[in-house]
Amino acid sequence: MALADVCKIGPNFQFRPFKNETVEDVCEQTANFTNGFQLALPPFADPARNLARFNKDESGKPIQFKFDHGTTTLAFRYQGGVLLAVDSRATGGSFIGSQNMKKIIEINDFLLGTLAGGAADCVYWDRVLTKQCRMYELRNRERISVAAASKLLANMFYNYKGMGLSMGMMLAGWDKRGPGLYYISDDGTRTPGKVFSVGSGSVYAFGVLDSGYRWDLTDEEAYQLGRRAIYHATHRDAASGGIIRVYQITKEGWTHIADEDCNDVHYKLEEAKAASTSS
Amino acid sequence: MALVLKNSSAALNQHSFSPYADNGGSIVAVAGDDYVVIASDSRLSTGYSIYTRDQSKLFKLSNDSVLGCCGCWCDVLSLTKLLEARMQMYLHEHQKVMSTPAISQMLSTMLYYKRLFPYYILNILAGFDNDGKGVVYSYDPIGNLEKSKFKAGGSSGALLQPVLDNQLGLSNIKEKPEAITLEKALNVVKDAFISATERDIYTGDSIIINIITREGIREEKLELRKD
Amino acid sequence: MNFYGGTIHNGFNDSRNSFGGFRGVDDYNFQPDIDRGFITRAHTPLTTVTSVLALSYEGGVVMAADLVGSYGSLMRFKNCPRIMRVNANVVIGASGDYADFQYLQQIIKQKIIEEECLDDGISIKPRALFCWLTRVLYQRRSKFDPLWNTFVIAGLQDGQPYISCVDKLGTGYEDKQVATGFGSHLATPLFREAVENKPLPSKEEAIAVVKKSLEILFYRDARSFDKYLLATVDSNGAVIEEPQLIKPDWSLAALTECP
Amino acid sequence: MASVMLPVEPTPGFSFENCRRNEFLKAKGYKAPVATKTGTTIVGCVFADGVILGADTRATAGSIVADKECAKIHYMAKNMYCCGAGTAADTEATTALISSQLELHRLNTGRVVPVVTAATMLKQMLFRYQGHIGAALILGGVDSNGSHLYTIAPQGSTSKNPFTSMGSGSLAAMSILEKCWKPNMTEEEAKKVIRDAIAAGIFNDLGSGSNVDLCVIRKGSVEYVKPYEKANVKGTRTGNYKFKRGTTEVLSKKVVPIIIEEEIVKPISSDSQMDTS
Amino acid sequence: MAMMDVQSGDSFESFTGLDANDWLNASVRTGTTLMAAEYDGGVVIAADSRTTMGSYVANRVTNKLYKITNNIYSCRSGSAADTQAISDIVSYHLGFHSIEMGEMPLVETAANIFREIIYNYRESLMAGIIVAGWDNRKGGQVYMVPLGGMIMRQKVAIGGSGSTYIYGYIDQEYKEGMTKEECINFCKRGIELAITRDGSSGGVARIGIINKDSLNEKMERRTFTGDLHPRFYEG
Amino acid sequence: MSILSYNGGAVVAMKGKNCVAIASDKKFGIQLQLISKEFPKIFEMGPHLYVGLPGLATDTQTVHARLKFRQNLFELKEGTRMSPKVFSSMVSNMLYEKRFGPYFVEPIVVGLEPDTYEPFICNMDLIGNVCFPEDFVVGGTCEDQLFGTCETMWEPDLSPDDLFETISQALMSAFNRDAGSGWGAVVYIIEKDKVTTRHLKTRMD
Repeated sequence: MALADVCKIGPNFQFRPFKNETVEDVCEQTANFTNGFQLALPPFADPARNLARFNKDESGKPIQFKFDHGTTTLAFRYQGGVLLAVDSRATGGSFIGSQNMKKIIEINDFLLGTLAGGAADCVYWDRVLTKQCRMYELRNRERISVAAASKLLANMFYNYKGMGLSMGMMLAGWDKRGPGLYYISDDGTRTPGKVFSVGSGSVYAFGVLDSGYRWDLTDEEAYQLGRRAIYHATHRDAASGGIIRVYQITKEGWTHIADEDCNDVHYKLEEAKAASTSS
Repeated sequence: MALVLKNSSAALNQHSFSPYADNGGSIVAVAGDDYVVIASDSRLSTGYSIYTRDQSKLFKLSNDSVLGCCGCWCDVLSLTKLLEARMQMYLHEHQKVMSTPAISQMLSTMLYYKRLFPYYILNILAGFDNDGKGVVYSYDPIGNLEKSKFKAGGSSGALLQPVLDNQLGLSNIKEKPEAITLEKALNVVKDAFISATERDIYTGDSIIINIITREGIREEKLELRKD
Repeated sequence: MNFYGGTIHNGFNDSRNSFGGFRGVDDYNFQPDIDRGFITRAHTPLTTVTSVLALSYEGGVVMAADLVGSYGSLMRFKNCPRIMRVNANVVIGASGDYADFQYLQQIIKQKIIEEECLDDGISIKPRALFCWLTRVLYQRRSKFDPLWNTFVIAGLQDGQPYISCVDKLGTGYEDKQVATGFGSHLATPLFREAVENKPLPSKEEAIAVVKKSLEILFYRDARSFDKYLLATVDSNGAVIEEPQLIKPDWSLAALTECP
Repeated sequence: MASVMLPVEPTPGFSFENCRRNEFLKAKGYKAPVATKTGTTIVGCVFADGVILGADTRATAGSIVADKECAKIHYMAKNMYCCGAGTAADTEATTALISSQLELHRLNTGRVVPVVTAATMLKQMLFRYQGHIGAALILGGVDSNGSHLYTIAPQGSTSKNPFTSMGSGSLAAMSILEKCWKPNMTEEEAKKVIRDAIAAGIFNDLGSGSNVDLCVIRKGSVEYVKPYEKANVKGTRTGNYKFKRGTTEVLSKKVVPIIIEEEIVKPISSDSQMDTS
Repeated sequence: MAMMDVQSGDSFESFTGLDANDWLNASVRTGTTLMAAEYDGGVVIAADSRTTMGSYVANRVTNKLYKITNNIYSCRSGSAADTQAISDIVSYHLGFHSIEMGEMPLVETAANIFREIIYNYRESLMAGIIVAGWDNRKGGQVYMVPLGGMIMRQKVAIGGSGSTYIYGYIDQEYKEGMTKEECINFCKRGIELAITRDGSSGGVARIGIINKDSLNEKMERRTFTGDLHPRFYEG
Repeated sequence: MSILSYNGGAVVAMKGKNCVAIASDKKFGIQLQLISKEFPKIFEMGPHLYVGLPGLATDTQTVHARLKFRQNLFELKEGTRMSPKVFSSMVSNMLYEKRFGPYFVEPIVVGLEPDTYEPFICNMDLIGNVCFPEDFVVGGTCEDQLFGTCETMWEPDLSPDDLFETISQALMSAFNRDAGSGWGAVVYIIEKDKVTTRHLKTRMD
């Protein structure tokens, strides 16, 4: 008779007093797999401010969280639908982490989101939104409206307001009411509008957009306008660059119009400029 | 007497707790059509001291997926254990080993879960995509994932990445890009590490290279400077 | 930047009184103390112990640590043993806060008792203990309530010498030698010289290196002491010897007589 | 007053004219860049016939190696040298300044300058700047009173020891010195001890690296060996990184010829040259 | 013992790179136990030999008995740089002074110069000094000049971080009119007791005896090395 | 943000066989905003002597002017051209004068020594600590990236044309990963009998 029997240690005896290796525990540490809204709460208040206090480790080495940031995005409604154009640079500090980032997220065939600000923040919540939209479709047998989708997103952001999340997103789509375009930001703001540009390069993009925008733009004019606005932003703004991606939404859903390296655009324009001055 | 009092209060004040540590290290991964190479250095350090010269930062997740992690080593240990557990659960639920793209998305979600008290880690995942081609996924600390053909990160990420861009991505070179051969990939990875070791004090000792092909994972090791 | 409030706001009491069971991950009842706008849960170590040294030799490992418990610069307790025999294959040594070490010692003892109760002939191996410790310390770190220790685990893993180290964040690594605290600066060079790029030293050689390192630490670490414990783990089992004294050499003093 | 019409020649000594502007920039939240530090292991020890100094050769800026081959053993006078750790420019400037004063002192007094004089000059200068000049020094030399080795901390305190180490690798080096140093060693023994101590710093301290430099100062002679040992060499690259000509796209190219009208080479015998080392 | 980082106020250094382990940035300090006591015929001065940077022992065989003149010595605690600089200045002054006066300086004079410097620069200097010596006017004398710049003549003075542990000892054991050997033993034991309790004091006990013989020859010194220290209760 | 990266810019110099090369980008920006694409950071100080001054733009210009002033005084007094070595110690001394209130530039001096035409390169930190390496020196916002590329691409005894390719590729690859520099590049190859200046076609984003 083993000592265990004497001590009445049954088969269900939890030998390890720590549950971290158990399934429950693993699930708990990945709770957002089951409930996407739930993030781990930090053991301190006000993470936005307090996380910045851990700027050094014990040996004095700097601890710098370099989250990927995306920058210039724009979208506008016009007679042909919605046009979206973005650059593709992600910067972590001044280091260019990527020149090939996807800043337009395809939520479903009729909804697109753009991301500016913290890349992970935008992508994650867009993913949660995708799930929500699909659920809505399944429940209601119809596509969610842009207004409703953007409201869902704004609600999620509002929940984590002030926690340090950084997002400046546009949600564009086509629903029963026609083309829809909303701007949603991390403080829970949600605004419908015609012309938006978000990110550090937006000031330059707005310059081009405002001078060239009309409701009755043709598709080609709209494409050229979006492309040119992003190009000027990439040129003047150090945090923007890479590839100019343009999408369009019509009542048939979204189409990906073009990906073009902004560098090629630059030298083509230079050539054109040179040609026009010499002639 | 006054001196003593002044000192003893200072003694109590000198310890401040930081939940993070930067334990250094660098990762490089290169993907080709039928292979992926992922390499890490083997130095684990804190401040100016070396903890150990022989700590691989590569974690074999399945027969065709290898994860490279560096940064705050306690976070690395935790995250990889959690990842392995989650993969185990997937295996039992689906009777199927997770594919690299599936792992890549799961990892992103896991990293984002800790958005408000993040892991201080750089992750690079190497494996094969759904078409059977080599692929590299890289992450920022909160799970922004990017798919690419080559990527460097860690303490000497800034030193390594432009070399890869130039040699493998042919940036600024007017040549037509050709498929990267395994030999070329290995050479560039090794040489980039040799160069980074010259200049980054947190990278060194040796490189551990995992070469993933359809046949399995082969490991190579190359000694680096020890200073 | 301080984010602790000295000895008053240190969250000391609640964590120390719950000896009954380890407060697992599910215990999220934590109420942050707000002090100057920030939490003050992470306490500061009070009575501290200094370096632990561990070195592999052919067929086993040796571990040593001195016996003083310092309170600031006061050498307050001169008999603080901090090498613990876990079983015939494992010893564990600690540097850092002595109270935290004693707390963890209780838990490990409990584990040993449970193991003995099972009586299935299986005893915990050093690597398993190491993994477990990384989890425990990481959880405490993640709750901002660290055990202010660095632990060294030494023993035989499947007959081979094994040494590993876990710090208060849960950072863990294995190596052929480990020295914590000041030892990481002063003893590591000698240890690396003894084990790097060559076969493991003999038991006598290894003990000699450890003793020399203890002597150097006694000279150069203001928190060290000349009385120490030495433990070995090899085929003879885990043995912690009686306290020994360092024999220092002060002949240098005569060479620096006049300024 | 300086003006365009009457520019003022720079006055010697430190200038503080940028301080206000820099404080303003700092207040605006911009971080100042990192000055090159020699993380450094420097050591020195006395042996039977003199003093040996040793140093590694790595200089760092943050976590980047700024210089792999820097010289940390500085010339002070013919009979003494000085190792420096800390802010690289400070050790360089401090030793150069005191070195020139020692030379003047030698010319004034007409005899070999005692090592203690140099130590006093250094400590007084460093004390005057209250630690703001980040130079930690080991001064070694031989004079009529024998061999001397001084450790000088950035705040200006000195101590005289038979062996000593400084810098971020000082603990690693000290463990070797404590283990191996003996009184009245021969030169070869002492070189080995210093070499081992520096190597311990190079391999165990990330702030120190590359090679071992040694300087042996005996009565009447000095041997400065740089490098004494190449402890670390760069690995050999396996690939070829030469680019085909024409790889880089050029927008414009301009060639300015330099016409050398006349080239006169006048040989000068080496011993008549001024010693500027 | 933790050191105040003198550089921390510096606008440039404070944002350059790593501030790694405390011993890298700590200033050199003599943690120290110091003693000086009068006996009939002179004074005995005593000190440990440990110099610390943070908790690293930068020098384990320091000589803390610093000569000012042949007959006057200072025992220093606080910042090594500050106390060395002050001692050098006092030594320099007294050199001139004795040439002007044509006789050996008085201990009291030396102590008062110390006091003046420490008082005038009390905001910027970290120095506590015991001045001890022998002169033919007042014989053996001990002056305490602690942080802040006051002065007090005492029969027996102790200073430094280790001194807290031996106040009881000196209160109990000091007796006026001890013989030289009694006084040496008294001081030696005091240092040893402090060394066993204070982490910032350690190494050997260095003792100096100043009396009328010191005027002409070197001060008599004795060093009691650590291995000869008795072991007290350890628990 | 560091003061050095406020305006952006990068300079690199390399030794070749009987020649030296120095190259820089052409950006002048204010934080993220591009102001000019034609901002010189490399200045000719003599037929065989060039100095690169990456850092805070105002200091680039001030230091250049002051160096020119001191150099002119020297050349008037001494009646001889300044050699690169002498010039670099002058720069170093000038920077160290401002030890406690430094200029935010990290100068790079390149040239050929008079008479021997030996290649000379050196760089300094902002308070004038000089290094004289055998291979290359870098400075500016993408210092890390440049270290990586130069360590990999540089090799000894490159001819002027090969050196041009190597330094150009090293510089462009580096600043393509740095948001703080770029927007054109200029490369000077200095040989005994000529100086070749080339402007490169680079990414403009």
